[in-house]
Amino acid sequence: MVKTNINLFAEGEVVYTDGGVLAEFVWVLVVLPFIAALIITFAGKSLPLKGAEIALGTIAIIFIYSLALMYLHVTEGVANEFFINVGNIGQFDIEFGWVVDGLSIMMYFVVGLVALLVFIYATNYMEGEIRYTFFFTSLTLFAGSMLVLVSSPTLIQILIGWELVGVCSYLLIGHYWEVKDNSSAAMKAFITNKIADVGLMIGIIILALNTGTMRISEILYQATHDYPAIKNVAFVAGVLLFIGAMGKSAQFPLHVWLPDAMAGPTPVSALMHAATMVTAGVYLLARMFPFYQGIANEALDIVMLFGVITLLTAGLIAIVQDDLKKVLAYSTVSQLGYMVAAIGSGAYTAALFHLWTHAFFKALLFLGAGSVIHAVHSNSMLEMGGLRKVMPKTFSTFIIGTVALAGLPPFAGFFSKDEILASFNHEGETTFFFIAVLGAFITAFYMTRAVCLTFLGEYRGHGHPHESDSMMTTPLVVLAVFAAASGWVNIPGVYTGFTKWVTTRKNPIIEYHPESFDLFALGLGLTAGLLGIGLGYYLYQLQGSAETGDDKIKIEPIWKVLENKYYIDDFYFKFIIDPIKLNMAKAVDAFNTNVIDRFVNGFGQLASFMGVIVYNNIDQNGIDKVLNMSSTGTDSFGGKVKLLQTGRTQQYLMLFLGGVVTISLLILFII
Amino acid sequence: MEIFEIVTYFVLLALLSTAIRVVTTSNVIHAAISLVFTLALTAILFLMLSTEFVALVLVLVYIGAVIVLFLFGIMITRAPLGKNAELDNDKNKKLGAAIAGSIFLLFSYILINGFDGDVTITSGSSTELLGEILLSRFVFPFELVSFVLLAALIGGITLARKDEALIDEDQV
Amino acid sequence: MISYFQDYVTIGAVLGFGLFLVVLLLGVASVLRPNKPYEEKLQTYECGVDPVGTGWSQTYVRYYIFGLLFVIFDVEAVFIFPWAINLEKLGYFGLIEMFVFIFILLIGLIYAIRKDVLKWES
Amino acid sequence: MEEFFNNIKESFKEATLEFETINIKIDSTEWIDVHKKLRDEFNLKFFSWLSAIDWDNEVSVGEAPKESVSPSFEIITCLSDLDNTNLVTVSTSISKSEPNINSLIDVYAGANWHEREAYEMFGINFENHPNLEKLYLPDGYEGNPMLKSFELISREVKPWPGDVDVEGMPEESESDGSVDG
Amino acid sequence: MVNALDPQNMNRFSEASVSVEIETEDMTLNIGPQHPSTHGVLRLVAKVDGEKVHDVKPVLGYMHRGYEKLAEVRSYPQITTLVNRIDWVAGFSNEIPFIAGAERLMEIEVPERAKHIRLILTEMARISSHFVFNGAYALEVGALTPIFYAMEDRERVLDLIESVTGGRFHPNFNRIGGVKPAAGAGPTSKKNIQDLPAGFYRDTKVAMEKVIQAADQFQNLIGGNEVFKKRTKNVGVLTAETAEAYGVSGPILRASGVKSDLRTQTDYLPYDQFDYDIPVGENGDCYDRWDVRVKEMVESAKIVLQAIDSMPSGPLQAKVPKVIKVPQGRTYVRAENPKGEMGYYIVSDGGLGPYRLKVRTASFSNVSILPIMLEGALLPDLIAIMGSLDFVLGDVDR
Amino acid sequence: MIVQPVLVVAAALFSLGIYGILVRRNAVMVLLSIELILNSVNINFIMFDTMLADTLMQGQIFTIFIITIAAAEVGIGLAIVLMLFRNRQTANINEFDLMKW
Amino acid sequence: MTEVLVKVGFLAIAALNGAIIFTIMDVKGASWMQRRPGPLHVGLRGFIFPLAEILKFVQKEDIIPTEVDRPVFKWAPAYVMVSCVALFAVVPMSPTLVVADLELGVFFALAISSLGTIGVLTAGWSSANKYSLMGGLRAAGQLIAYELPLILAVVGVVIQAETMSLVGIVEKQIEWGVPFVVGGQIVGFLIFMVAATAEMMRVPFDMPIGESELTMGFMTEYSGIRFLIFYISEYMNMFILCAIASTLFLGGYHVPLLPTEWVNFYGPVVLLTKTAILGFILVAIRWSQPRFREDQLQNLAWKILIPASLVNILVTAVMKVGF
Repeated sequence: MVKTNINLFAEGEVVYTDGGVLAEFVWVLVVLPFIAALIITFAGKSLPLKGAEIALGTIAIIFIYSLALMYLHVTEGVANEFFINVGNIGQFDIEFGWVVDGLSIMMYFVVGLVALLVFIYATNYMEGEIRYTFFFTSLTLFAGSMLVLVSSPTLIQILIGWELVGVCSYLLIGHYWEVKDNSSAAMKAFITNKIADVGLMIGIIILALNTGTMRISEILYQATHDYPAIKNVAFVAGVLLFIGAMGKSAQFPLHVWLPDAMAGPTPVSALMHAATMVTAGVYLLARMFPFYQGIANEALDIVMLFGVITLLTAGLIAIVQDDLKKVLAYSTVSQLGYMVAAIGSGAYTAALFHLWTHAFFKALLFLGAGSVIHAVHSNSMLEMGGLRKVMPKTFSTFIIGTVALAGLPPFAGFFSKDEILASFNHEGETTFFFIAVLGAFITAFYMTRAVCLTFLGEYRGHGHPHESDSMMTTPLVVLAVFAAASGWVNIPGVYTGFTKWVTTRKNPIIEYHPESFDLFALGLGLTAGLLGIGLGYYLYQLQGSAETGDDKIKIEPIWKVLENKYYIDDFYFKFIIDPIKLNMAKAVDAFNTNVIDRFVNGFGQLASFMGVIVYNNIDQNGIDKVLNMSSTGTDSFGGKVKLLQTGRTQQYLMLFLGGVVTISLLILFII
Repeated sequence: MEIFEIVTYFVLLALLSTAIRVVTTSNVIHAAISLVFTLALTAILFLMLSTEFVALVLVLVYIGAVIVLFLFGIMITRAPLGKNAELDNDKNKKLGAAIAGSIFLLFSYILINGFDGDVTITSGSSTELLGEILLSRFVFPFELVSFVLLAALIGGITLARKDEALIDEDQV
Repeated sequence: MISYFQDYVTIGAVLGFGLFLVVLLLGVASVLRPNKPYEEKLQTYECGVDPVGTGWSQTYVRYYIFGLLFVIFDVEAVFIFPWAINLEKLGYFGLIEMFVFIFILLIGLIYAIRKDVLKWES
Repeated sequence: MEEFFNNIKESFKEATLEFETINIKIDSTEWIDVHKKLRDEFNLKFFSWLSAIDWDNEVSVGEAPKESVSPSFEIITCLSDLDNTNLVTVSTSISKSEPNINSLIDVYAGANWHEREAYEMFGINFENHPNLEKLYLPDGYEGNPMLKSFELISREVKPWPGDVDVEGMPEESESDGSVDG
Repeated sequence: MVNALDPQNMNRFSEASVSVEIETEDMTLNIGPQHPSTHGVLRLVAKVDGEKVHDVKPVLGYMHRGYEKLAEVRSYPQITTLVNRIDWVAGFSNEIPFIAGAERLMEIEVPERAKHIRLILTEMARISSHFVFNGAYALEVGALTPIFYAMEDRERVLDLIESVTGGRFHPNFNRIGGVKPAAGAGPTSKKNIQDLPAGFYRDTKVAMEKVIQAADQFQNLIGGNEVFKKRTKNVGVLTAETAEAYGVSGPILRASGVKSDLRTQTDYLPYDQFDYDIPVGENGDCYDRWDVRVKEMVESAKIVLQAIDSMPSGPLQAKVPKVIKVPQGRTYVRAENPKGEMGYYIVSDGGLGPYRLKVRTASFSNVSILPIMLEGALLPDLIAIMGSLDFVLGDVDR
Repeated sequence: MIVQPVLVVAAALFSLGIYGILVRRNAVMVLLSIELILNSVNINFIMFDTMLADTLMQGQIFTIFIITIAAAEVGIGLAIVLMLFRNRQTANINEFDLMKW
Repeated sequence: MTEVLVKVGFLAIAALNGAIIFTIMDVKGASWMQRRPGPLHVGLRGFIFPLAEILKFVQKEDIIPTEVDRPVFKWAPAYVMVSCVALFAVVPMSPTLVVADLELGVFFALAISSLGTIGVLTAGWSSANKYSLMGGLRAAGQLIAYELPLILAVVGVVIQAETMSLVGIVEKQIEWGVPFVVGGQIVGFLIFMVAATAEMMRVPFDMPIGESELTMGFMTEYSGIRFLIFYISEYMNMFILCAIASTLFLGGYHVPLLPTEWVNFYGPVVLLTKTAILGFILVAIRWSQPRFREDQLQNLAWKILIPASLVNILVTAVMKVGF
């Protein structure tokens, strides 16, 4: 192995190697799941476990491989990348490849471990479900897609992985597509992500065009060495990439899809919508961190702003949710807000550290919730309660997850959240710091609420809940261990190995927040957590909510806003979807009535008719009219509008083509 | 090459008239058969432009296979025999014609202004060379094509298969 | 005229001859044959019963799947021919390419067989 | 055969053995039960046929019965046994005014067409028959041809010649009516 | 949000799957009355989905000739001429049970020689019927040649029948009490009755050897053909239970594995004097039905050969009254005809004709299983199954 | 000399295809119109290939690929139409308003 | 131009004679195998039989039922026939006696032969008759199912000959000294012949016509001259496919040991002899076999022939590259 030395800002000299043969074969990790998915598709149903064994075996291999990589990385430090040229578009080389460094190894490990546990869990959880084999195909496919994403050394591969992950998410959210809600949730997730992806795509194109390369390492090199071409577009590209990240990582206001995505089976929620997929945005930001830090600093402020908004708003909504999985979903959104805000504040390690711990305890919470749901056949906390006695294992692991999330020492969340708070404090973002503390309080509060309503008090549901069997509880226990202990890898002053891991990469992190215990932040965070737990316990256990399942305190107007999720969905419908539909329809109808019909009536003959369109265009008469119509919106043509709201493909196509033709004519003959 | 041009114009005219028939006839089967002629004339045009192999591929795949698929589709969807008065969306006719017409004018304008040249054909283009290029320079798309075809096959089968079978099998 | 055009003009003439043959036969027949239509004679044959039912043109979806398979493999054949005449030149590389290509499409066929779409019995 | 007849005799007192055929006369109410019993207990699994006789004194076709009979439909089924030569006919009488009887389809699926035939030929109504429709006769055909009261048109128009010839010389038949073999 | 694990929701899924099912309007296809393979004017109204048959409704009556009604106005000798038109492929066989019934009621003992002649001719009729079946069935599964061979071989048998009875299809040869003198036997007088034509024994022997050869040929060329096996094996399987419940008889029943043959079970003709096998099938599929018939031809030929060797001498006719009047009474006589059990239920009131004559024909019951056997079959199988039932429309409609 | 007429005819084929797509009510007919469009593209490719005497034969190779993709497209497209037909008993695309939000 | 006309004239004779010879062969074969007296003895020992047949059909009334889609119904036979005739153009009788020696000869033949499907399908559809429709669909399903093995079986030959020109293929066989059927394409030849039999819709693959089921399949409503056109096309198709098979697999116009310089003289004779032998085998099969069932036919194509032909291609290719 070849050893290289680099200078790090904080740690002095870091030694890393090229990883040797182990790194060379990382592509196996990426390719294996796809082959496995293919095998499951074709041969799955005839196998004794209906294809689950292949999925499990694949993931186990991935996990073991990532474990080996992790060991290598901890002992030696690895940073290397590999490229395969598959073709070119113009001057761009289309390259695929894999990157082996601290960041990606950390992600391999998280994906491998959580996926393995979730797969084990799912073999039991999904037993007897509809499309069991298909489920494992998609899940395996997802693992592969996620690995494509995190292993990508080029932007184009990131984009491909990004889309693949989105598709798998769509498949899995809509797993029970027979119920329309589920399929529309899948659709919603897909479309929301697509909107964000446009940002990502444009960002990638801008970066690629200005740097002349698709390789991330080269772009980062250019960014850190003040290449003028990239400097000009840094802010725009940074924001656009962040928009992409906002979609996947469910940042306000594009977070709306994640809670609905809970329509998928619980293992899916645990794996994708808590632990891995949603962190793709954070991963992207982290991967591009030198770029942000070096030349797109302004963009980081925006990142931080959205992160903080997300962490607060999502946390508030979580308080009023009755659906256990939705509480966890909003909690996830909120925690993602923490990570994004941390990145925004320049705390590269802190963000990734939170990603690392969060993956374990949130997966744990989701799997615990799944175990509960499996037992009571309902998602609603109103139909739970008193499960402590019947499901002791689930309860105890859930409690560990809860305190880890609430940030009590010595559990994982304590260390990671504290580091984020500390970095806010360090950066001098006082307002955001206090909001984050408030967020910690809210987090502790709603998690206590959830625990009280679910496990304490009396059972309010129907049927007879029972403890899940060992196939489901074993992953819970393993995850509980990680939820408790995964924070110990980065205790400032004691052992900061994690920092070293994630900063070991080809493009060094020039500057990052150094770890040290910020006693002020630590105290405030801990207090907020304890307060939240206390208040929650008081309100829900001592006041007896846990018995009835009601919220005893309700500040009506606020509750209403929260329950309606700040009316964001309604806003989208009212101000974006409907207007486009209505006004476009009106505009085109007006165009039809006023322009086309008139011409037809006036001239009839096609040739002369076309001539007049051109003439009128030049005259600007028709165009003026159209513009007027579309801007005035509501007027006397309303009666005919219905005709255009048919949902018919042809009419949409007609609108599209009409637009294309108009624009082309405009460009050709007028401009 | 006087005769060559005359024949070309003749073919183009025939091509156009059959294509018009494809989109205007009110008999579904007639439209499909008109498309056969459109494609056959296109193949003749390709032959005249010396691209022998492509012309034959057009005949083999399009006329020999795709049209058959179309005919199956038409028969399965129970298109009525004879004229079908309800084949067109009369509401869309004017606007459609307008849009199509403007696209035509637009394209013609661009094409006539943008391209001019002459062709001199000395021999048919070599299929051997075509194969060599296809399997060396375009090997990646070539392999991708197999995936596209596989996807189309599986997709088509999944869609066209009776749904009850799908559900029975998957409720493991 | 170059030999390329010569060949195809000849084939065009052959096609013309085929058409001529048809027209000739039709023409000869139209002179010789009787023509005495009446309603019953012009009825569609259905074993001596009046044709029944409106949904007469109903068809097995299975045929569509055969058509689909055919289209896919027809396209495959299109790619195989240029390969086949260049095999010597392309060597093992071409061989492996085509192996992969055929293998992938065989997966499709196996899929079809495994999904029982080629099976007729219920 | 004898043994079998004795067995039958135990269950059906009125059974008679004639020309190697066991005849059982039963009441129309026990029609189904008897057949079930014959099928299950006496192993008569082979359903040969079902038909009816129109007993009528005043007839328009054929000859009137020599001895007067009570007008009724007699319904006969013929059952047999595949392994040996046991042959059983079961008959019952139903009134001509209300020709109703239960269908045998549940016992012998093969009764279906035979019952349809009897229905169209005699107008006997088989209750619980799934599709009691005409079997032979064209749509719109009225009447039940096998009733004695149904006129055989050709017979009316043109009497069968042989009939008359034979009737003309009844005496000869006794004295010199045989042919040497 | 909907929880998919909720049992109620699972119900919703299953409902959803029900609603996805397609309600295709089946195509109604008329097979017959004028169709190449319905053996006359049977009409099947088939509901088909593409090639698959969902439901079949046989429509009868295109050949209904009202024999039962006619029989009520005919005298017994007249009915004999009537009934041999029922199954015209084996005309001779139709007369036997009727004559036997009348004789039984009149208590006439038929001379042995007459019985033997009847037996020989019945078996010849069986052979000729099976020849027709063989050729036609091969035609139905698409082999065009065998029918020519079958017809050629049948011709020999028909010639023999003709030489004895004077008729090829409708012999009208039986008389109550015996048979009439042979047609081709030359001048007859009261003293010298030539009952069989000259050379009959020799010709018959030759013909029967040919029949055995032909059957062997069929076994090899048709039965051994892989395509034929593919078309007929495991196609149209009929279980013995269904067959019995529907009154299916004859070779079809035997092909289903039931060893039931009225020739051994009843004594309408002296079959007990001869040595022969009863071929039985195993699976009850089309191949077995074909196979049983081919083997039967050989057995029939063997019976004929034995009957010729053991032909008793004696009169052809028992003494019967000149005017035949059947005493009051009723009887049912059944016989093993080529198509299956044929029987006549004669109800006599002592008159010149029967008061009621019920004609039980084999094909009627045999055809009645068609709807069951054809459900879910493919269209080509429909033809193969229908052909394997070997019915004649005269026999179905009467 | 023949370059421009061929290109114009290709453009005409393209717009006829567009017209068909917009106007036809039967889904199969819409697919037929799409074939016209693809065909017009093929004509353009071949025309340019011949005109430029491309040594790499890219026009021809692209045409072959287009034909391939068109075959796949028709397969899937018709399968969708069949599925819709099975569920709605019609191939009239006016009946299909699933895109309605 | 003269050359073109001469060639077409030559082809006209060859095509019509081929069809007539095969008709005679089929009918005489039938009567011989079925011991039918008619075409064996009547009228110049049965040789003017096809003429009588044609005269009969020409005189028959051409009934076009009212329900049919008239233009489609009327022209469907023409479609089938033209696609058959066009095939004749590429078969070489000798290196010079060939109407058009295309570089893509085999490919052209395969492309053109796939056209007949549409004629058959439209004939079945436009008849407005259920039997016709089912026959048409069966025919189309069968033609497309067996088109593939036909095409794929040829690939083996193309691999060995390294050319698609039919003359080139024959020359290669002359160069090798043995026809391809001996030189490694025996599997390909068998697949080709089976597929070709199915393409001709002859027994045991004649379910599209299957007169015991579908009365006359897609031709049910056709009578008189239009029926005759289908009928002639069938024999033309039989002739041409046998000729192509002889060319591809059996060494075409040449037999080993004969001097190649005289090939223009004996070439046509040799080719016709080979074609006739193949044709006779088809006739023998036709009159001695029952027909398959539709599903068995499709299974044979998809599950046996197509995989087998793909394997054949790969094996041939490996042999070619490896040795």
